[in-house]
Amino acid sequence: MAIRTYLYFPGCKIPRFLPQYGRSTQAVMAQLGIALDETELNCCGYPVRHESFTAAMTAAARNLAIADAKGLPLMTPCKCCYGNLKHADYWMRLDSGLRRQVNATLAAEGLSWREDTPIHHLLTVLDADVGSRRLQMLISRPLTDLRVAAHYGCHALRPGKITQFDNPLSPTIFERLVAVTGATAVEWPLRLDCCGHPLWEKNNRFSTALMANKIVDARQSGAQVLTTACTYCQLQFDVVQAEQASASVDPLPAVLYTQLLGIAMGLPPEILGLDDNRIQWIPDTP
Amino acid sequence: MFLTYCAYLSLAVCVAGILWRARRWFFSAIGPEARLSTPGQRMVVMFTALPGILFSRKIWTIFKALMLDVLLQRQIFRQSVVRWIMHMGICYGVLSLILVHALDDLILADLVTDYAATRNPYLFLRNLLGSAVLVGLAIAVVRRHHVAVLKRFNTVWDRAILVILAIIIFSGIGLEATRMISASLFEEMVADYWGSDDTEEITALKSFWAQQFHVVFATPPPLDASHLDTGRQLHADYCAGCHSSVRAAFVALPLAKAITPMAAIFDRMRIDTWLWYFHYLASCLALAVLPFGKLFHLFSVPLSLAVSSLGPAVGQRPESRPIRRAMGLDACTHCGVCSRHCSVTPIATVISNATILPSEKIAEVGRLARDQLTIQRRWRLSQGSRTCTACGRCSDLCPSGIDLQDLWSASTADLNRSGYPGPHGWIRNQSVEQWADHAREEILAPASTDRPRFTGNPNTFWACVQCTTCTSVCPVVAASDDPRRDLDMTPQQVMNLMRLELKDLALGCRMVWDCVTCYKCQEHCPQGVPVADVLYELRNEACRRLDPAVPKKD
Amino acid sequence: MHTQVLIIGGGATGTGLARDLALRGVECILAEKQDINAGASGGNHGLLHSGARYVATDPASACECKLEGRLLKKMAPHCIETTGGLFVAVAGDDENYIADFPGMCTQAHIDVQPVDLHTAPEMEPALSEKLIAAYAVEDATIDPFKLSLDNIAHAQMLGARLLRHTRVTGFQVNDHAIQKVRLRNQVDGKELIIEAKVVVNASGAWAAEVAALAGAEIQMVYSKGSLLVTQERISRQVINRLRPATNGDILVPGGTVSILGTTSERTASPDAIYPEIHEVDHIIEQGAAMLPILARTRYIRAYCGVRPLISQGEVGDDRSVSRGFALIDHSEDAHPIRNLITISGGKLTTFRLMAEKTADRVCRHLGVAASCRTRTEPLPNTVEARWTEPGLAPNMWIRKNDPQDKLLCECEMVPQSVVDAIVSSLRKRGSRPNMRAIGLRSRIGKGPCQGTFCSLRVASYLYDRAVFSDDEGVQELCAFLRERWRGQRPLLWDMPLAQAELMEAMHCGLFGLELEAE
Amino acid sequence: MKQIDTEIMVIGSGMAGMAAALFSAQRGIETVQVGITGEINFASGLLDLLGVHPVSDGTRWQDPWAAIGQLVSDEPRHPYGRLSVDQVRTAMDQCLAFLETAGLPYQTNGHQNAKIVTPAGTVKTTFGVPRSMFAGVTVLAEKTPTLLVDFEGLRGFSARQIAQTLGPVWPTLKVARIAFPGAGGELLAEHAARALDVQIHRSSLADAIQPLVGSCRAVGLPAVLGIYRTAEILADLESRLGVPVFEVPTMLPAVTGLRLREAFEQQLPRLGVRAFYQQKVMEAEVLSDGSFRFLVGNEDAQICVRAQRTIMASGRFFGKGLRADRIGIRETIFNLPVHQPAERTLWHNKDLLHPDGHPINRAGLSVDSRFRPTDAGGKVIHDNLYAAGSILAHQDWMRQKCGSGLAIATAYGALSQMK
Repeated sequence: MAIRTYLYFPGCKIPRFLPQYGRSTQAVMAQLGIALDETELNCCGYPVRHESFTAAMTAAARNLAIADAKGLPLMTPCKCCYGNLKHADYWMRLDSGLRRQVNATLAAEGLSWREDTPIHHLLTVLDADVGSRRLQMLISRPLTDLRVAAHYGCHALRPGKITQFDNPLSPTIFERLVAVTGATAVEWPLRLDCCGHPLWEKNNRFSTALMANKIVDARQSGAQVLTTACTYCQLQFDVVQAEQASASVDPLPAVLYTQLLGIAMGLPPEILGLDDNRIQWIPDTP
Repeated sequence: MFLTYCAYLSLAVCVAGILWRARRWFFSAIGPEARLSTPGQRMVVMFTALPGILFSRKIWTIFKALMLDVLLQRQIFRQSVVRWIMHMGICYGVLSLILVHALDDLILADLVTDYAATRNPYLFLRNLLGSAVLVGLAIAVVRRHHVAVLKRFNTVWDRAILVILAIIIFSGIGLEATRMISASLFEEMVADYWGSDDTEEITALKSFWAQQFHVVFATPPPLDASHLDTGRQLHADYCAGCHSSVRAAFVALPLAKAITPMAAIFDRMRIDTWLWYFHYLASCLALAVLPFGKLFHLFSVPLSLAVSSLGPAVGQRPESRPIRRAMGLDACTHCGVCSRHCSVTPIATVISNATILPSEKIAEVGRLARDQLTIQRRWRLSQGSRTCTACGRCSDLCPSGIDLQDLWSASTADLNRSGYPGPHGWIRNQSVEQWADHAREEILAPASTDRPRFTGNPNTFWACVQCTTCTSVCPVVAASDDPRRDLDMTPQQVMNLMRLELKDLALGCRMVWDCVTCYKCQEHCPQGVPVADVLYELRNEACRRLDPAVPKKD
Repeated sequence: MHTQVLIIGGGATGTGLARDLALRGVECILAEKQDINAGASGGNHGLLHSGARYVATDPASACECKLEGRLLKKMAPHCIETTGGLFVAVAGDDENYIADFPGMCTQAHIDVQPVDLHTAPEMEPALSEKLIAAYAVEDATIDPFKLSLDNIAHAQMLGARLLRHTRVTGFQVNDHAIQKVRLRNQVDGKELIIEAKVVVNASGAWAAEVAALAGAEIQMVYSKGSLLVTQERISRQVINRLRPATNGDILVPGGTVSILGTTSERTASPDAIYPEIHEVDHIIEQGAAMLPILARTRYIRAYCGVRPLISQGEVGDDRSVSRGFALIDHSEDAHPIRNLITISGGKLTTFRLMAEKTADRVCRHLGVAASCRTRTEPLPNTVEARWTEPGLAPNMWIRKNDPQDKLLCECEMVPQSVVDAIVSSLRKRGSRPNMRAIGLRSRIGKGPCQGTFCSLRVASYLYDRAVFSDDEGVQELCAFLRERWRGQRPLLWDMPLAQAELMEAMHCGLFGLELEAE
Repeated sequence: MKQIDTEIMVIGSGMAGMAAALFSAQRGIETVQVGITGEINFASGLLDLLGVHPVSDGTRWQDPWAAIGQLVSDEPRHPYGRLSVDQVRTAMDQCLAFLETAGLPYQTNGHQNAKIVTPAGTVKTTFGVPRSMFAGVTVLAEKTPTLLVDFEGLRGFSARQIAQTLGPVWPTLKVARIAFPGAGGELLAEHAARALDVQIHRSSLADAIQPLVGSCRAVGLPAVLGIYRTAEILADLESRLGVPVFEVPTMLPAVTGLRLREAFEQQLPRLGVRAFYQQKVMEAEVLSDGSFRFLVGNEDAQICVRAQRTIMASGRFFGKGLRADRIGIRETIFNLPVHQPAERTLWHNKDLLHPDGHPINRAGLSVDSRFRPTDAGGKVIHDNLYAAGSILAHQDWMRQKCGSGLAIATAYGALSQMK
């Protein structure tokens, strides 16, 4: 099939803190014959939203402007980046004042924001653009009898009217994609709740409490692993959980969806950086 | 005699300066680890570690780094050829001028038997190297004033270094040119090296020199064949030993020709002597200031590159990290590459705070380490630091091999410890009450950017039916076993404070700052109140009011 | 019971009189058939008139207003917000009146400053673009509930007694003097007899009724005025329409809200009055001419009061009937009653003066020499009366930061501690706390939810604190919600209608209160 | 813009909308559902069928079916009048069956109405009761010695209030107040429920209650026993306490309503309903072929839906299906004619609790026998446009206590009578 190209937006954390997400994404995309354009982009703006809404929107809009200039749809594996890019897209459309201000700033670099730059999250690309049928064809080692808790991640899901990711109250996209790998997506009440990472190193008591609740719930619902498709969520469930892990409770492995999918596609674990996960998960291989 | 004194004085200053800079590497305590060891201990650690490194295979890594990154400046070449040309021109131009010219008596005079500065290839080399430096300087100037990020933040040193070098080179060329045409100098030379008083012969030599060496005499000598032949003969006998053809001076010669008309005046003023002093003293000055400004990178960068070739700071012993950071501070040439690629540079276009940009932040971190920052600048630095997303591009790209990312995390830790934890921490250290009094709206000038779009507008809250859904779905409130104690208020209560126009009371409330921005409240609100957006906006507002740089009303 | 003076009616005048007499060392009892400010004293703008409004119709009382206003600002600053006021005219208003206005003011010694048409919108951005004239006056706003509650509280401190929910049912009059007064407690139906040397009938709109019980006759006109409360505060100052006084021409800020009024409609009796829907629509249309936002903004409550106007038999608009008060000493009637005095009419602004004059007359009857002290004695700011101030409860609640002190009313952020305080102060004064009394003395139920959620929270809290017992809670809920409903009903369109639907869904749909209500 | 074709478009995600989507999905019809989950959030969780008729006398009925018969003969225009009693029964049964499978079991008092205690201390007449509450119905009927427990910090729920109010009829009702395990200060029902769901504090709750039970033969708790695992939690508590445990309704919005909402929201998409919750119909137009075209989204429409048939279950004022200004009442999507009182003065009685109820509550859409909105003259407006639920005229669900039944039955009626 014809190679589709996306402007790849890894976000700031992947290169240094979660290289395995970058690697596994690259690997899976290669398998699907999808090319990723790696033009240098800047911060999505999400981290600075506490500080200044306008700054956050400007940063995001610059990326959208670059994507527009290159004529490429933008794809990010991070839910927070996705969320903020969507926020920018939304507010720039609605708020002419903001639009004027931001475009004035971008003009200095010969850039300008324009409507309708397609913004995708990794999952929406896989679900909508690639489609489960084609994914199915590439599954060589279905993860049968693996029970997975799919963690949605807030910033892609809500506010639904801005992110347009999936039905914000009862989404199904992640469960569908888990099913593609042959694994079973468990039903768990807290699947749409926050992982707690936004408060990490700000209020660790709450941050870990939120995470702990979800892990108890996931395990109680029979999950063997928890899967994420967001840089921050993964950092929380993998790195933070590993650091917090006490002798009493053994941690619940958190696996990136691209790793899950990669394994199911028969890609070698090294390429997917499975060993880089702090909490080890060894797929039982035939 | 006077000049020699100057030379030795500036040399002394230089050496002292270098030692003083080097001392900082051990004494400036950057990062939490610094508290674990004294400067003395750090010195010991470093010097005990040295042999271990020098007599191991690591030395090879270091050697490679020195070859590729210092001598060939691979990193710069990769990033931009033009910059590479610039840097090579200045760097090698200046260094070789020092060797073959400034230090000729000490080096060449011994190596070469019949050395004379006025002979080729030296004459030619001097011109060549000089022009190489000039080319480099030209590129540098253009770059400094056309690259967006750089031109906003040119420092005194960025300019000073260019100016000093320019002075040295131009004065040198001028000196050569004026000497070339000086008649008085000619007569001195004749007196010293020949001592004939046969006017006829002297005239002949003058004729030849006037024609061949462009000396300008008050009364132009005859240029007929017989005079010239005699002149050539005499030249061959007495002068040729030290004087090659000036055609090799491809920079000085055109200048000499250009100033011929003024020759008589210049000669009377002995301008060449003045230029000589000027040239010499400028060089001494350069030598003296070397350790105190950007020039110091001649030493610090190779050192830094050598160290960084041994891997990132985190991998190293805690005692050695502060040393490395201090060296890093010295190694910055303010070349601006980091800021050009920094992931948050666009944010600095909205939040006017230079310390968001790495190339500017590093200097401020230095001042922080030396405890030279006012409260206001500390706050700005903490804002700059927390805006960093730790993407690590700066570290990867720095041509001086500074582990900037490590520097940032270290300085941020220091700031947090010294009472600049950023709003999240700051708010936590105050009660809502203190807050309400501390940052009342009326004491602040109105916002320039980020005017509130939701708060302060009653329509935002009109639709609220007080159903408490926002609070009921909030995972943070749920995580607390006593919301009032942990969060001061619930989301619904914050919204009601807004409706009652009691914003001041809401700003410092921990609910606002412990919100995980999961947007459940907003998603579930049956009346479409943008609860999470309001909380976000309150944070923006609080940040604005926290900023000591925000103008207060008189 | 025996006392020197029995005051009938717990409005601004009655409570003011109680304090005045108490300060003169005269023993008195105040009997109120409902609760403090149940009548016109609670059903008005809370406006401290500069007087400019009456310069045309009644220069004398205009000047009275000015002087009393200035005095109150000194004597009861904690009840008053010195907002200042504007008189504004818009295109189409009576040019002659506008022209004469400054002159009339100077004649009545009322200070007015002309405001030029560019600065006026800067002072009040909500003003209409059709502005053609503006004058600044000394208007201020006053919290009538706090005022009366403070007056009675001070009086009680000085020994006066208060009987809430106690209605006069009859007088025993022998040879032209009231011997005994029969009263009934409205809550438990108990009868009681009071023997007083002098009886003061300060029952406002009910003055004629009460007087009639004693066989005295008063000609009285009942003029109903309705007002609307907006959800947010629309103007910083009081905004008056610069035209002959008529409907919907005053907007008074009150803490975090604004109050728009008023109408003037004859009613046959002061009882069973409602803010009617046609009045509401009329007020809004009129007000919107001054401040266009009034056509769009959300209104959270409507209420009304009856102006007691002692008629001198004139005809025409009730506003032209003197707003000056009437002090009637029935010992001078054709059929004299030696110890009955009726005080009625007047304005909130002049309540103190009315009390003073009445007290003087009472003292003459009693042969007491003591002179009035309310001119010089500042009104104490009593704790129990302060909770009617908007925004105070949240402020105290947050600053006190007691984790156990939960909010019962979320809209106005009123915590349990406030309810406790009110309950204990009511008990201290020997009266039974109920939900309406608590509502009257706090901001509970006055926010956008109008009792939907706070009603049950307060009821259950009062059960927990053993204030309520048996099944009285159900009736209390019904009464509280009915009380709120009076003021919601005329405003039920758009959002408030949805809010009301939610309220009925819970209280009728789920709790079935309508099936329990008496 | 995304384009979707479907057979049935359900507008609204209240009780009626959910029921409509459910029935149509169960019939295997392509269904799109759009709506803001406003109203169902405020459902009490009790499924009323018909409790009171005539409202003016406040007569409460023990047998809802008989009541329906009486109601229909007295008020033929009442939406129930468009249905046979069997249809109503089937609708109810199907809905209850679904809830059972969705993990939210309900129980009825046979074919009779059930009586249940409210937090105001009053007794409510209803039909379908969550199984977690049903023991409450029995103990109330038999006046069993019962311990009613409430929690510190749970505002608007006082066991003492209930016991005091019911004292005369139920003297053996004891009360106790405990601190909810691991919670101090304010307690929100939903948070307590979630905590119990994830097994935190379950045992300590039982331990806290155990010593208080004494001679009581049942224990009642505010309805906070989980959202997803109620049955499990209940069984757990009962085994630890050794007596039947039941939930008592709380203030709105209540956990019991939330369970309904979750059951529908999570299950309907799995049944194939394409649900767009939290989105509105921005534009609606009727195409020449009698089908419909909708723009769905928020400030900016995102999706275009083409539907053969449409069911309006958009609710009343709180549900935003109807909207009133000072002049009159409008229907918000198609601007359909709304049956309403002549003028605003007639909308509400001056007494909130007036026995007749408020005329505005009987305003709404008049429909024909197949639940298609009609104009004043009784003429059908669009052949393929149907209406169900509280938006219908000639009913007062709040006073008649027939909200859920009306929603479910009319949704069923509308669907089953489509050609």
